[in-house]
Amino acid sequence: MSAVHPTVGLSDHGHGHAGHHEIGFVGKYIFSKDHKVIGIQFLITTLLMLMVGGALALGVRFQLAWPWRAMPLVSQLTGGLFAAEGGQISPEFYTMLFTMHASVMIFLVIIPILAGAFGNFLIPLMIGADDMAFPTLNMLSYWFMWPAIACFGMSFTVNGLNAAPANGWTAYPVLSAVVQAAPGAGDAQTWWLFGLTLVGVSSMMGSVNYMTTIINMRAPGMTLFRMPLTIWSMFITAILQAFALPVLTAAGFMLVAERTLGFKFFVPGNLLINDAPATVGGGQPLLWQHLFWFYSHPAVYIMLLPAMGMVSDMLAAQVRKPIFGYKPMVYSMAAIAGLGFIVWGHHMFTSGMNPALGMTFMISTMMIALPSAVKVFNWIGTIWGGKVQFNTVTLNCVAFVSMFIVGGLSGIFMAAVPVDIYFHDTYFIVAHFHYVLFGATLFGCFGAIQFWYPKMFGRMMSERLGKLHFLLSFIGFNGTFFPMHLLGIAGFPRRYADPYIHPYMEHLMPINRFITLCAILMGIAQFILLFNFAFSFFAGKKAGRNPWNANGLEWSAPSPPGHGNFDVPPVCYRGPYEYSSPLSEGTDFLMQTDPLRHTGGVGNAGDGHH
Amino acid sequence: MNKFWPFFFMFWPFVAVVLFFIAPSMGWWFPSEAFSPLGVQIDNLFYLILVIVSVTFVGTHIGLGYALWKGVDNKAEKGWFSHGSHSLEVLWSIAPAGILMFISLYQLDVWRTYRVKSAYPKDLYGVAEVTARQFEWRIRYPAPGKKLQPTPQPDDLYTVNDLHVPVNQPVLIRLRSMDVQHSFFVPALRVKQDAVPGTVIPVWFEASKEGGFDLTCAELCGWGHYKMRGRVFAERKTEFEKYLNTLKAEQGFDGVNKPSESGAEIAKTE
Amino acid sequence: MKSFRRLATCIALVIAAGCQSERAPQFASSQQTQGLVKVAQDAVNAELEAGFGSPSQLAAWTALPVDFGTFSGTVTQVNGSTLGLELVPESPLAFKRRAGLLRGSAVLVASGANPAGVLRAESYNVDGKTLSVIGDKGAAVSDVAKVGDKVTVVGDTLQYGRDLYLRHCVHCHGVSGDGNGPTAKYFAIKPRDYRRGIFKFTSTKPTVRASHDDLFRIVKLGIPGTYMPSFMLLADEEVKAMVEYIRWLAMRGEMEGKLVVEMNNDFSQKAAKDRAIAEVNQEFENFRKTELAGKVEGAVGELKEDWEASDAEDNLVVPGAERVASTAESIERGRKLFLGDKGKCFSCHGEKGRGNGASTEDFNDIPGGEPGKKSDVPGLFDVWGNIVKPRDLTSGIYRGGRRPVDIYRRISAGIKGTPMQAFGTTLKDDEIWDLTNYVMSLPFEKKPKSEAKH
Amino acid sequence: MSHSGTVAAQPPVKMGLAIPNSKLCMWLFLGTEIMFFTAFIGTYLVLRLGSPGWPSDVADTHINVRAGGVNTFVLIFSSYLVVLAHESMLKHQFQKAWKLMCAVLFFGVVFLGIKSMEYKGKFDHDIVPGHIAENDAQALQKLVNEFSKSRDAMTNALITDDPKSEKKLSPAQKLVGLPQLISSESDTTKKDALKALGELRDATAQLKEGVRKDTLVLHTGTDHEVNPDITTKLEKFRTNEHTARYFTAHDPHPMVYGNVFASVYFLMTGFHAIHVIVGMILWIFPILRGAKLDASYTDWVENSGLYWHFVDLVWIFLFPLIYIVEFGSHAV
Repeated sequence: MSAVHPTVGLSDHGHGHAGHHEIGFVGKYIFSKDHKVIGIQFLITTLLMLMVGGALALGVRFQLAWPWRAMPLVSQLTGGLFAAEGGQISPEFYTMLFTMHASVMIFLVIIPILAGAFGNFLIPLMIGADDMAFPTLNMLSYWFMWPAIACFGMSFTVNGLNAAPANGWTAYPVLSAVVQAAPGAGDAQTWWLFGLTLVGVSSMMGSVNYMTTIINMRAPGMTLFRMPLTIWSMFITAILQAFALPVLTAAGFMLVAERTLGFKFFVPGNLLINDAPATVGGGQPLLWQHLFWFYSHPAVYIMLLPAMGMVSDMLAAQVRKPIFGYKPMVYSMAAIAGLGFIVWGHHMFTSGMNPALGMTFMISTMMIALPSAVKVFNWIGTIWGGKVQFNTVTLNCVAFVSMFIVGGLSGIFMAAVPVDIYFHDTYFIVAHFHYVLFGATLFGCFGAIQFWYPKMFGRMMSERLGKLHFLLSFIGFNGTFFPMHLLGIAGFPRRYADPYIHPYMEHLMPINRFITLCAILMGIAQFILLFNFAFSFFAGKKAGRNPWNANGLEWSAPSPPGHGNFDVPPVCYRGPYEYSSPLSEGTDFLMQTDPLRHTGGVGNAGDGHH
Repeated sequence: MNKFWPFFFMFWPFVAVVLFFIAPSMGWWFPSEAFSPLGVQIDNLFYLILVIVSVTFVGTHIGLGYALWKGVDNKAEKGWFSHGSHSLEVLWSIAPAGILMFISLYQLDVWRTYRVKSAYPKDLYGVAEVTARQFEWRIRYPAPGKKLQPTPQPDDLYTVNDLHVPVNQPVLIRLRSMDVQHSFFVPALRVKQDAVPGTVIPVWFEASKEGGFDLTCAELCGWGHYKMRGRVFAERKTEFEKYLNTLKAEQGFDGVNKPSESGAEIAKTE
Repeated sequence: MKSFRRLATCIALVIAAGCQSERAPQFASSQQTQGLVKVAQDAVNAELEAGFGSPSQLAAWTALPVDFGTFSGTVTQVNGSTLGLELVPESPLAFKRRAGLLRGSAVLVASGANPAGVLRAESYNVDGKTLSVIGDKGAAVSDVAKVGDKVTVVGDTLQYGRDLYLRHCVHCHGVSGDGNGPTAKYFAIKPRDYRRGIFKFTSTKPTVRASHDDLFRIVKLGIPGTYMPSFMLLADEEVKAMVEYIRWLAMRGEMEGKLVVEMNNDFSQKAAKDRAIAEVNQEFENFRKTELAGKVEGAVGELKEDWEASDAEDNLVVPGAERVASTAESIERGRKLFLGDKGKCFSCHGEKGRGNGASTEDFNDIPGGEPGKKSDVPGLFDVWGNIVKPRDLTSGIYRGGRRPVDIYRRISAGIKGTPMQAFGTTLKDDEIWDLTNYVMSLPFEKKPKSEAKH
Repeated sequence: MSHSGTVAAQPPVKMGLAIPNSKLCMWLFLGTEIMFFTAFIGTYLVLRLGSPGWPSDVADTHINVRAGGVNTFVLIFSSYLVVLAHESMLKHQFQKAWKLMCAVLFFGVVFLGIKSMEYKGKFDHDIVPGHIAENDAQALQKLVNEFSKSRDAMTNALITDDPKSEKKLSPAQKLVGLPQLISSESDTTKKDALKALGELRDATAQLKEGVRKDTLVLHTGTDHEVNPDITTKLEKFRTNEHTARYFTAHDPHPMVYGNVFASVYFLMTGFHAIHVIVGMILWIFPILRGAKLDASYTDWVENSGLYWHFVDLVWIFLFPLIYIVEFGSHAV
């Protein structure tokens, strides 16, 4: 088999060896079964949803900074469209805002941008497959997103255009199970649950597909420990998704049945709600919390691990160094995933659970900080002694590490049960999970967009705009979320429409105004990203096959890869991080596809044995 | 200019730490010192973790920044070709593990006192039943001199949002919910416990200072979640008894024998 | 750097847009008003606007028995549109809290013996003791106020109440107090519509309005069993201001209602259906010129009388005798009364007091509807047209309070606006107390065996 | 992978497991399915162990152990046939495989048939989530409601609105004029029917009053027999030719924690039944090939077989859990 050094010899816009099928526009770009198109579809959809979720968040922030003032834009849309009188919002509208913000961000942005967009685009390319194992299933996984989006949107429009689920994204019963308990949540909550189920179906289809592809469709020579960390993280994420998500889906079915068909699972008897007859049945509200967090805690890692993997890949390429401790990185991700299944109870320390159970969950939660710490040290170790080039990708990756440190460390407060008693459901926790989910994951994604954009569209994104976007995002982000730690310490609870009616929080209004201004800054910064994304598609500098001089298999394919991905069936000879290898001559990288005819002593160090 | 970014990443943790230092003087800190023995322990634990975390935070960022600083400067033709170090991995697995285990074990005692029934203080005084509902706290005291019963009694005393407890005395409340899930949160006493519908959860706490402390709801309970402001008044035993007697007189008022009409007596604030 | 400046401009623009887009809340016309012909509607709205203003620019109709809140002072200097002011009496603390709320308050200026004019307050600087004002309808400040004049600022309590109301109450009770705020539509039990001036749980005689204390108590303690929460979180001073605003809103609603009643016969759209509109307009013009002022005056007089009466000592329902001890005998007597013909309590509250009496199944009159016309659905109606369930007395939830005197008053004076009648005239004091004792014992009756879980 | 470090040896062409993608995917999918049913089973255990008292008396729950047992056997046997079908496919005995698959489909139908008979038994006794009275008071209230509903249905059917009047009358308003209607009616059958309606109305009113005044008891005697007054009434209207059509009241039947029980019962068996149906749809594809069935369907048969075994396995968990196991009269 002949392998050709990818930077020479072949045209940049080759079509794959699988040849052409004549497929029309619809087949090629809309109902496409090509993993790359599906990945890009996911990416664009999630970026749009990011803006929607961000707008909802700004609504929340506006109310906290200027309570009961007419919201910009929203108040223009009144006249019955939103629950508002005289331009001011009503408290249940506030609950809808934060509920939908969380739902959109978690289910329609973070999860699909990682697994859906990057997972789809990168997995076959990085393992040297021509497509996913089941392209049709893959297409369906994307097209199940839209009914889900429609259901979420529907939940905003049923009940007379001014209702949405108002129970928080956690949808704790009894509030979410008894229709009379939460204003506006009538049909909306049920639609929301349908949307949740559809997202679940989409993710489930994706995850079994990813697992099959990664297990069975690797290129020759791509052993498990030669897989890039991105692939490892996607694999572990897929496992988490496949085995945690069904539990939430099951719980969702139960809640729908409870709301609509009179089934009884979560509502205890003899509750008096909104003058309705006393409830019957012997359900248990905590049951939902257990089922919900059994999924939603692993989901936190679903929302993080792929970013960790991608950052590892990007960081190694940008600092021109092998990743420090490849196998510990893999094992720590596996450990995070494994432990992730047994820590869900730490969301419920104040729920009155058995104290012994609390201790168990507390220790397992503490232990999950350990692999996270190992990963952080390994990233720093990777940077150590490298040749750092500060482009947008590096900046976002370093921001990822930095933000992840903050998010991880603030998690220790919550893991310590007695301290969590105080911090539970305050802004401290809001700060914590935004540092992990936004700070870490989204900065990782921003980097990844910049890094793999040339592979997606064959053009580079603008560095200047990228850096501006990074700087504004970073400042806006920290200005928004860092002060929230202080709010949390001051006992500022989550989900309060008007916290200032409590005198002990009155003096926190200025800090909230500052936060809101920073949030607006951050929101504006995202338009730069969108602009850069669209602008570079037409005007970006043309990228060759391997603009970053990176090692992975995907860089040996044309940019953008044609149908079937590789013009030369790739063969993998080594691990993915052989940067600055003494074996490479004249360059500081050694691609996985490079058969390397010279002899040398160090050999397969890239397999990660050390 | 190349040094700007390492500096940028090293600089912001210092801003963060400085912010934490000035926060107390700006009033952005705990609403008050913890006025309960358990609360003091919780605070101490918080400060301990804060110190550990801050050192780690600053340390890792200095490491990160320094690595970047050196990396930008790296004049070598290639980077340092290293796949890692086994001993370093072991070191930085064991060190955090030790610290984390220390934190876990160190706090167990507080948690035990807070939640494990057998570790509750001996002289717990069952003060009232607090029933959370959308969007207020309904409180039921036993008649003066009587014990709190699990079911309502004809001579029970009722009020709303104002919970009076004797100071320097571990007290127990029975926490219930009439409709959805709520959470009983007194920031100044560092007490928080969810009120789960269908169950009665005993909560104990001890206020070590006289005064009124804010009581809020910390679990989303519907549109009026933010409205659930109550107060916990800790007062001397005699005053507490006097309050119960006032309440009793007020509650037994038949329009003839007691002149007070405005409700101002039980509706007292500040 | 340039981009930063641009960004700052952007943020400023967004915020400015936010401020400009603020739509001031408006009072809504009642349905009855909307049933009038256009000119009549306009006249009603004009009268209301003149007397009560709008939510953002309240008017203090001093003829009404409302404590609008006043502060007096002497002008020490006039500097453009700013008056130096020496407050009498000096009560800085209370004033400080409300100083920011002065915008729009009427500033009455008295020069010597004769009132010189009216200014509008803009803001008050507590430390500098200066009051910023603007002249009414563009008049120059210095023409109106001179050094040494006595100045009275009217309406700060009302505005304080308004601000609290717009923060705490409006999303259920609505801007005009019609009980129809955005959140209200989700409630099984509708928030009170103040516009009839009727409040359910009072300490006053059956025909009398609610007293200050009653409203204070309800706001402060909430109504158990409904979505009306306790506002114990507010200070007494705040609740008092809020109550004042609620009374004012009620009076506004009543005034509207009274005016509509005056015009309804001749100038409703229904009455004018078959007539030429010009003719009706002409007729209304005559009415407006000749009669309207008198009608308004009459309405004000009635309002004043009604609302002043509500606070009169002798309109309070005071039991004529002490509570009869709650003995088994008393309870038994109460039970007999409950089931007897004299009170017929059981007909609504049910034989076991569960609120499921036979009349809840009957077709009853709708109050205010055509006389003798029964409703289509079974049940008891209140004057607002909602079905009301008689209280389940075994639940231990008492909406109007659980003191013996509260129960006494419910029985003696009834619940206003609902089918719960006043029995003060038919039952003797002792009998009411027996009934009270029986009612209060109901939650503690041993549950019948059939209800215990087996 | 080698450690020699010279020219890298050509790696094997096929990486991963030596099974087809589809089979691997099916296994993984079954893994997710296991978690799905684990959630249900967990819910069941939590609710059952967390409830002081659980309806386990067959007389209450109308659980049909025998039907469940037969169904277990049906599924196990069909699983065996699936194995045979796959064997035949491998041996290229396609017609034999086709017959076996038809048999599997048939047993699927049998399973669902028995299942729906069980469901019907539940519906007949109104053992439906949200409908079950948990104590005597609720049972009586439910009885009253059912009587009223039957009465209203019958009223609406017998007494039509006056076509001239625009207004629609409610059943209760119509009933006001019943005596006149009876006296003016000439058709004897109609007259009898109206009289029966009158009786039903009176019986309903009586029951209602009994409940209101708390004079009506559901259970009498030491053994808690149902009040004969109630049973005779029920019997009367069920057998009366005029009322039977409209009469929908069930025997009053309080069941502590009955709603939760019925919820988990229908949830678990319902989702299992959905899985059986999906499995049957999977079998339909090769069966439709008929005589054209060929080796290209071997993988399909194998994967569907895996799924079918899984469905079988789930039932083997559900059957003892729901039908047989007693957790003791008072679990924690």
